[in-house]
Amino acid sequence: MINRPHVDWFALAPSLALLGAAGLLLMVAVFVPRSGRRQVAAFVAFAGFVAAGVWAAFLDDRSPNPVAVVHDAMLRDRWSALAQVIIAGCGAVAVLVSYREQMRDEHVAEYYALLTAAGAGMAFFVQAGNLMTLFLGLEWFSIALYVLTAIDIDLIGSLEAGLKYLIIGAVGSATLLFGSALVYGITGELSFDRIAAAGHAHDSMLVVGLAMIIAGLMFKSSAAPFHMWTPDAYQGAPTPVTAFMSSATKVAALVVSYRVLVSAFPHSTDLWRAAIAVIAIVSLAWGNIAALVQRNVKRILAYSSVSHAGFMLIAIAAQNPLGERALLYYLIPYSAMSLGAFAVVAARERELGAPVTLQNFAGFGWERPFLGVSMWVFMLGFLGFPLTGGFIGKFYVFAAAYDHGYWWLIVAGVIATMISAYYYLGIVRAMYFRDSAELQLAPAGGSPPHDPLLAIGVGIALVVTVGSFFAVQPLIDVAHSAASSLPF
Amino acid sequence: MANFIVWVVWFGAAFACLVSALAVVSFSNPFYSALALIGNLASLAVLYLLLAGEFVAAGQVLVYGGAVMVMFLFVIAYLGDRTEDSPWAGGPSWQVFGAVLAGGALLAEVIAVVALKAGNLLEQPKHIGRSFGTPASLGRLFLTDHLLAFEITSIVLLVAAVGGVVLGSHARATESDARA
Amino acid sequence: MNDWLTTFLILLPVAGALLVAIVPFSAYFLGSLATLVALLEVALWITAAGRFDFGSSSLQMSQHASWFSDLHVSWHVGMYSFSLWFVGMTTVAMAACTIYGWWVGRDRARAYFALMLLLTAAIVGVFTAQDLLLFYAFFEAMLIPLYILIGVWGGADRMRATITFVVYTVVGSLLMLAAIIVFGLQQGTFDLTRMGPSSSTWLFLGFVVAFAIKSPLFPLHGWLPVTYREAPAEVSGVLSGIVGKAGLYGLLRIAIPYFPQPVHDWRVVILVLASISLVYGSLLAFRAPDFRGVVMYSSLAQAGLIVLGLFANNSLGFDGAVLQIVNHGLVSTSLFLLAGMVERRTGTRGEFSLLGGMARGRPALATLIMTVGVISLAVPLSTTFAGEFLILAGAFKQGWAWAVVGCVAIVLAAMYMLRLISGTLHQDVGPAVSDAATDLRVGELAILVPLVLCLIGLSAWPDLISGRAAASNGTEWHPSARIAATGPWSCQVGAANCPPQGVRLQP
Amino acid sequence: MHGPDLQWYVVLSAILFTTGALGVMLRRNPLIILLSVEIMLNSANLLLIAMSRLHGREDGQVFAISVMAVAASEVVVGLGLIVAMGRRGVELDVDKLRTLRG
Amino acid sequence: MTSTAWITLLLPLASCAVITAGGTRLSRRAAGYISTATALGAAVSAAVAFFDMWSKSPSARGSATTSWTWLSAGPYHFGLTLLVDQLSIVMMLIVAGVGSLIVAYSVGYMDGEDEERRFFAYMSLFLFSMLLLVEGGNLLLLLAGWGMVGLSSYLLIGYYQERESAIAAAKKAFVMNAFGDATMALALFLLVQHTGALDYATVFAHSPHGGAVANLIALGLLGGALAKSAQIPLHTWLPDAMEGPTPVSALIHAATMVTAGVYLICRTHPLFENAYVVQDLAAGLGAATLLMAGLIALVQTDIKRVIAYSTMSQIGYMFVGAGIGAYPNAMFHLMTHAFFKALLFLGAGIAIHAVAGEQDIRKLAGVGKLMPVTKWLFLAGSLALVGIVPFAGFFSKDSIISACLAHGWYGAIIWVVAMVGAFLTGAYTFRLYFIVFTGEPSAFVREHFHAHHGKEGPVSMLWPVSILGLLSLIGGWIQFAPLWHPFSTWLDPVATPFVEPTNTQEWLSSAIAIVLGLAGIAVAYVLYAARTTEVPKPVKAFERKFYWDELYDVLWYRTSDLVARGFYALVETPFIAGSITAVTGAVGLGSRELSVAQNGLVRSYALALAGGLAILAVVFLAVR
Repeated sequence: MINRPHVDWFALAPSLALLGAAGLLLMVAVFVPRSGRRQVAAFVAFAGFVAAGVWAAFLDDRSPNPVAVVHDAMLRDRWSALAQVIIAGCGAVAVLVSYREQMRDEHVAEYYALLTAAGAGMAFFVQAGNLMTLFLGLEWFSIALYVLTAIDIDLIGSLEAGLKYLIIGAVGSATLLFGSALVYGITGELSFDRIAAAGHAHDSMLVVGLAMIIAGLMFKSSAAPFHMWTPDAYQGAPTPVTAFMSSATKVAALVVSYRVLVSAFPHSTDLWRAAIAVIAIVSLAWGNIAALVQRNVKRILAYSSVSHAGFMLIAIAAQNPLGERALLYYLIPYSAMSLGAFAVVAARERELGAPVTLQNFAGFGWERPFLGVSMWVFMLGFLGFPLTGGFIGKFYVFAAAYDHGYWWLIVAGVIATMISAYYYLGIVRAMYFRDSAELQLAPAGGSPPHDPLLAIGVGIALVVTVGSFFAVQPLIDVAHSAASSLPF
Repeated sequence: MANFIVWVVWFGAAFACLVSALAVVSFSNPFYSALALIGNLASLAVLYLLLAGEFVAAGQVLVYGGAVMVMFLFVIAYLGDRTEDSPWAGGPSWQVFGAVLAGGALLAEVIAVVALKAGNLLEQPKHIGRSFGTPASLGRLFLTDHLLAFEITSIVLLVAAVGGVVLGSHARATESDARA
Repeated sequence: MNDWLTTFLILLPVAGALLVAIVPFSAYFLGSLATLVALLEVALWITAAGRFDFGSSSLQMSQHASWFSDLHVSWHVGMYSFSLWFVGMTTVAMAACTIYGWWVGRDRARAYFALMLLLTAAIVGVFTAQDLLLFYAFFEAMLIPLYILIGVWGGADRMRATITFVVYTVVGSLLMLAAIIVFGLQQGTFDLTRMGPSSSTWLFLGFVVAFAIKSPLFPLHGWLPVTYREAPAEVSGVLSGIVGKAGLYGLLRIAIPYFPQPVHDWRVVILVLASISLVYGSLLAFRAPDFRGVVMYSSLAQAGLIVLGLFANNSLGFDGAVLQIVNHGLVSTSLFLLAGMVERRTGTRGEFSLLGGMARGRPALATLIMTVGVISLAVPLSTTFAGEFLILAGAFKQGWAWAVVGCVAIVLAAMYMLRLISGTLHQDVGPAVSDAATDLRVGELAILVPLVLCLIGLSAWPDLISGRAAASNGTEWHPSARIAATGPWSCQVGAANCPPQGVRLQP
Repeated sequence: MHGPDLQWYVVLSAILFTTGALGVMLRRNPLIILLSVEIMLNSANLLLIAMSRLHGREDGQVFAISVMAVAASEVVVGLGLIVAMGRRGVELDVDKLRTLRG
Repeated sequence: MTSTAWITLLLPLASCAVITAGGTRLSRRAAGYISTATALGAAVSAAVAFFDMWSKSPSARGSATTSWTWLSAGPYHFGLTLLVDQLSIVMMLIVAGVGSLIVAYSVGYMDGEDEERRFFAYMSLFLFSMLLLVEGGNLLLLLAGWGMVGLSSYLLIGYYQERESAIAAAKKAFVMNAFGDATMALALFLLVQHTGALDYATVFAHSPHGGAVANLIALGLLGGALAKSAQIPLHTWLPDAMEGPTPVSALIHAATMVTAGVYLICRTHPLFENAYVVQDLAAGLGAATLLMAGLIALVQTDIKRVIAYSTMSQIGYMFVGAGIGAYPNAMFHLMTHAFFKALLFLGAGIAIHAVAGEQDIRKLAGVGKLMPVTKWLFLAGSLALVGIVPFAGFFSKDSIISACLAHGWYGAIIWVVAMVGAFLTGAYTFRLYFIVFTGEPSAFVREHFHAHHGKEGPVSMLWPVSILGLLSLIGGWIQFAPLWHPFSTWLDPVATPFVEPTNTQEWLSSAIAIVLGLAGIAVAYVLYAARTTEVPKPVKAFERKFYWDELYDVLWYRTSDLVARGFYALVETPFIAGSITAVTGAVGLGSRELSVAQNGLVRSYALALAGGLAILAVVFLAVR
């Protein structure tokens, strides 16, 4: 006689909502005629993400103190709920951006299905409570992302990106798996809290496992030197997918990284803290310096996402209340800016029918004032300028680092920002300072019809980016309550 | 006596496992590599049996040795055998050196781990009951503690299936190739 | 406590910018709209000045609202008497420059005027922010419009100009950000009115470097030549006249009061650098081949002079510095506007080899260049003379050598400014000066004459500013008087470095 | 228990893992790279099962089973990509996939 | 009295403002008349103030009134103070009176210049500045006026702005005066530091007696005085200043501005008496200047430059007087000198004006035949300059010379020099007179001379000159030191002399001075009028003005130019501008390296992952 475990469906709701949307979309793929498929699919996906977001918000409201669900498989707490809200938001905007993407009609529904599935995977991933669910959730959205990256199959670049992402991703997850196995081996436990309870601090097997787990997670957060796949995948993937990857994946990966490290390896804090700090510096250096000579805008943004992983890892390395707040706060404007930037790139891409380079970005700011100004704001946000949340984010991150005494991390971050000014403002320069008249750009088949949905998506990103600068207090409060749900 | 047989079997399996693994990575023809991998999986299944994982061993043979590898062989056959000359060539000069170094380092680390652990934990495995590793007990786990894992595994498979469909579908007209 | 006036001073241009950005007007009407807003800003400042109580040394027209509480950051703006003068200078000069932009009819008017108004707001914010993080926000916000203004409406080599400008400024301001974070967390608040002094040399240097780049001070003026030459004339005017002053204001408001010990230790170094800037800038101005070259290097020299006054550490120096900041703000703006007008007339970039003899038949142009020129070389009785006199008298009390250097620089100033005047106006007519180069038109006079009248008025009564730079009621004063010497965040370094209210540090 | 101590299993799995990693790092044929990845995953499986034996707890085996499924799905996607490549006449050589770089 | 002082001060300023604002809406004549009228008004109100003061008792004559605080900082306050006392009233009268005459003269002289509005605006500005200088009630305002006169002098010297030489001369004058301003400013800083104020009363009361500080203060002030009054070593600008229109030379560079140095010393004599060394230095420099200028004047061929050098030498006399402490005598000579030197310049101006602006005396030779009135007036001026009884120079100059005898051995030396100077004065003055005004008109003159409506010049030019001629005849009679000295008595409360020559000394000096003067005249007659003996070849050093210009060229202009070029080549370009390129270049290099590492090979990416992992694990194992 098997006594079925009690399942807290409410805790599962966000993932389930997205999963349901995915299933519905598969139905759409089958039953809805091709003519209306695009609209219906997009709507369903959007609704799914919104529903997930709303559920997650409820979840955040209704789970003041963390509990484990279904034995120890997953956790219900505000930390994950907040991350789910952000992820759902990213997904929704990504849908808006995807709407006019030129992809094969026969697979548009599957595309959205995979998008929602990936979202569901991330929503589950951030709730993972033991190493098994961690690995499974990772694979869940990773596999979906592999396919999404390569979905524009006729683009050799897309295919190449997909394959590279897949191979390296598989290696990464194998590493994570092996590390989990080692940790399981020494502790005999799978769930985070009991791994922590089992002790074995600084046991050789444990630390090697920890190293492998860190490698796997840093791989997902695309932190140097585990980031090598990032530029290629971001550049090759369809731009809306890149937008989604760069924002949601980072949110999930970083949030989970911190949770795993804090809740499963509190005894080796000094070890992983130092490791994360070093990785942060490497990411800052590599991401920013490598971005300088890039010409392809998506690639530039990819490297910038590497460097921003570095910034958020500073917050993780600080590992203090301020750092947790910094991490969660930083993720909000960052994901907005990242989505928005890639959305603008997508718009330009569509009107040129060619990959966007600094060269053919020329004059965009004047031709499309709204998108231009938005891009300008996003770049300033990345750069950490006032009037954008990026500024407050960096401020909090540095504050956290100083609070822990990591002043050298502040120095590194400051220098990195100095370097980054060159290429972020370089994009603005490309958009405004040159005239498209200088270089004869023939928009492929004329300028495409204006894309209100994309504009709305960019607008949302803009509002979040700028709003998070002014409405710091509420966001910080939310982050504070979310952080307080972590074990200490 | 039983112990001796176990040793023999273990050595045989381990040896086969290593050899086949090396074969996989060193054969120049993917077809042979795939076959070698089947052997590798089989020998691993034997080791699983030694570790009292009957169900896993069975699954290994059926799912892996059966389904997955068949799929592999099918694809290889579909793509036609393209024997590649000099399988180790290519990449920058420091690639091989670095690869061997990194791999060696990883190996050395784990060995070191084991060596450091030698003598205490790994040598006293817990005593286990008869039902250990039987489908019944595993199934019970799957339906209780690891219910979610079970479900998610199926979801992952579903996602992969959708992906396969999407990727495997036919190409569009040539005008899209121009975008490549 | 809560007085909206300062906030209005900041928000009015922002609102104007948004309005300009959206209203569907023609370029011309957008210009007029921006002009209207700029003039309203001036009027608003005049009301503020009217309501200002120069008798009290406390913060006035201040408004305080928490921004985020866990780090004690807040929207806290207000004006001390010297801030009031800086804001006035800003509003007037920005109005002039905005109107000039309207007059020359900059293309892409919508963006141009919106950015000019935003710039106004940012600068006013810098001069009024009483929260360190807010100050930094405005300080950085200044860079955003400037970057676009230079890059879009600038000269041929504007790309290099923007890159150089941004690299320098960002380096400085980020060092300052690091310093601000550390300082604020040490103090437990970012509210300037509640912070106590610190003795950390590193923080001090972080601030000083940022401000020195902005001012600029030798040897951190590398961005100056290319930027000032490539930027549109009125933007160069804003840069050297107003934005540079933000750095000097920072020294006066932050670096000097909150770091008594480092200031004491580093005084000589900074005074030496200031003197070098003074002489170096004057000499380079003397050799500069073009109109703007002279003006920009002279502004380097002027920055050095003002820093001399600030670090003279006595009320002569402080009052003189405040006065001179305002003077040079107006002078430099006028000079760059004149440079723009000359360049526009002659189709040159102001090379003296192409100019000359413009005085004949252009009385208005000649009179204005002559007037502003002699005022800027601090001919006695001019307000600049008053400022330099106070500054150097203060520097003399600090040590006679500084004042001697200053006097040498005064002679050099005469040399380069006369060179500019005669190179433009006198001697035989330059090849680029044709009859098409007319005298100043009414619009241009309407822009310049008010500025010049301000200067002449100040010359008649410089005490208006120097006597009201701080309510010292006839005693020696020191910026550190604005530090709350009590409370949980009192001195980190023991009472030795805590200046009691209003008492100068050096005996 | 009978047979060798568990540490030998650990060593064996480590060797397998390294072998797989070397395969990924040294081979050019994507198919073989996929196979190498399989070896890596299987090495982890071996470790998991050995450890579950060590602790006398079966969740390691459960983990291993789900890993098999995951591996299978990765194979599916990977093969799908490779097939797509082959169908588009792209040579099966990851070293040739260098349009994205720099 | 304050109100009259204000009127005197502001009337010229008003005229300047009106003319500037009026611009072309104002007719040229109108500008001239406005300027003249305001100048006359200033003179009248000064006179009113004078008689007002006359009626008061000597003790109550001085009055300082502060209108508002001009500048203040912390505890320091510098008011906008007007000081009207016996000394400043004298200067006001001279400046406004002579000034109004010269402005009136220039209405005719500048007639036909196409920018005479500018000229008259500048003239009014100058009058304002000069009056501010003399009326300023504290040293700060004195310095202000000091600089303003420098400015207006710059503007007027460079009035012919197309002329390269004029602009150069103007710059030279301004920069050299800026030196003086700078040293004065330093002295003021010292005073501020040691007395905390700048108004005369406080400063005189509290400034230290003797010692380095006192000397430095006096030295700084002396520097200003030397620059403004063109005394060695800051004198080289004055001859070049003759590039300006002749009325300017008359007003600024003869009558008023250049004598400001003397006024300064007399005004601040307590400070100088605290530092007697510096005061003796002033006297010594004056003596040196009068000697050197006299020598140079002997060989100059430009009529205005000759007069300029004579101005230098006469101011040298005044410096001697002020330096040895005979302030009233110095002021007295300042006044008379204003009369006859203005007369000489204006006379020369008439001649120049009549002969197509020619200034070379060899070409002007014999013009006197054609313009008798000018000739007689010029003769009067020359006699006054040489100091022949009963002309003005006699009374003022000789009293200075005689005062030297009361100053010990140092005074004796100066006395000798002054006597030599007297001889030289006679020589060069009458060299000029004989060459230009006697003898047959040269060919050039016949060719270019044009009578103005049959007269030598317009009336508006002749009557001011005539008045000046009268003044230089009778202007000296108000004081003859041995017998009556109302002027000294008048000045006594504010500028008490501390040398009192005995009457015998007075008589003796006067006699010798006259004899030497006549001797000089005789020499000049022999050489240039009778032409009985050959003119000796002029000394090179005299012609090259003792190489002062070359010295300053090397010392200041070339040096600063060289240093500036050096900065450009060695600092600005390589380091300041180069640093940024260097840094960006380095970072760019690293960037390219990294993009090489990102080589697009899956295997390398995997290697990076494995490598990073390996390192991480090794470190963990090591440090765990």
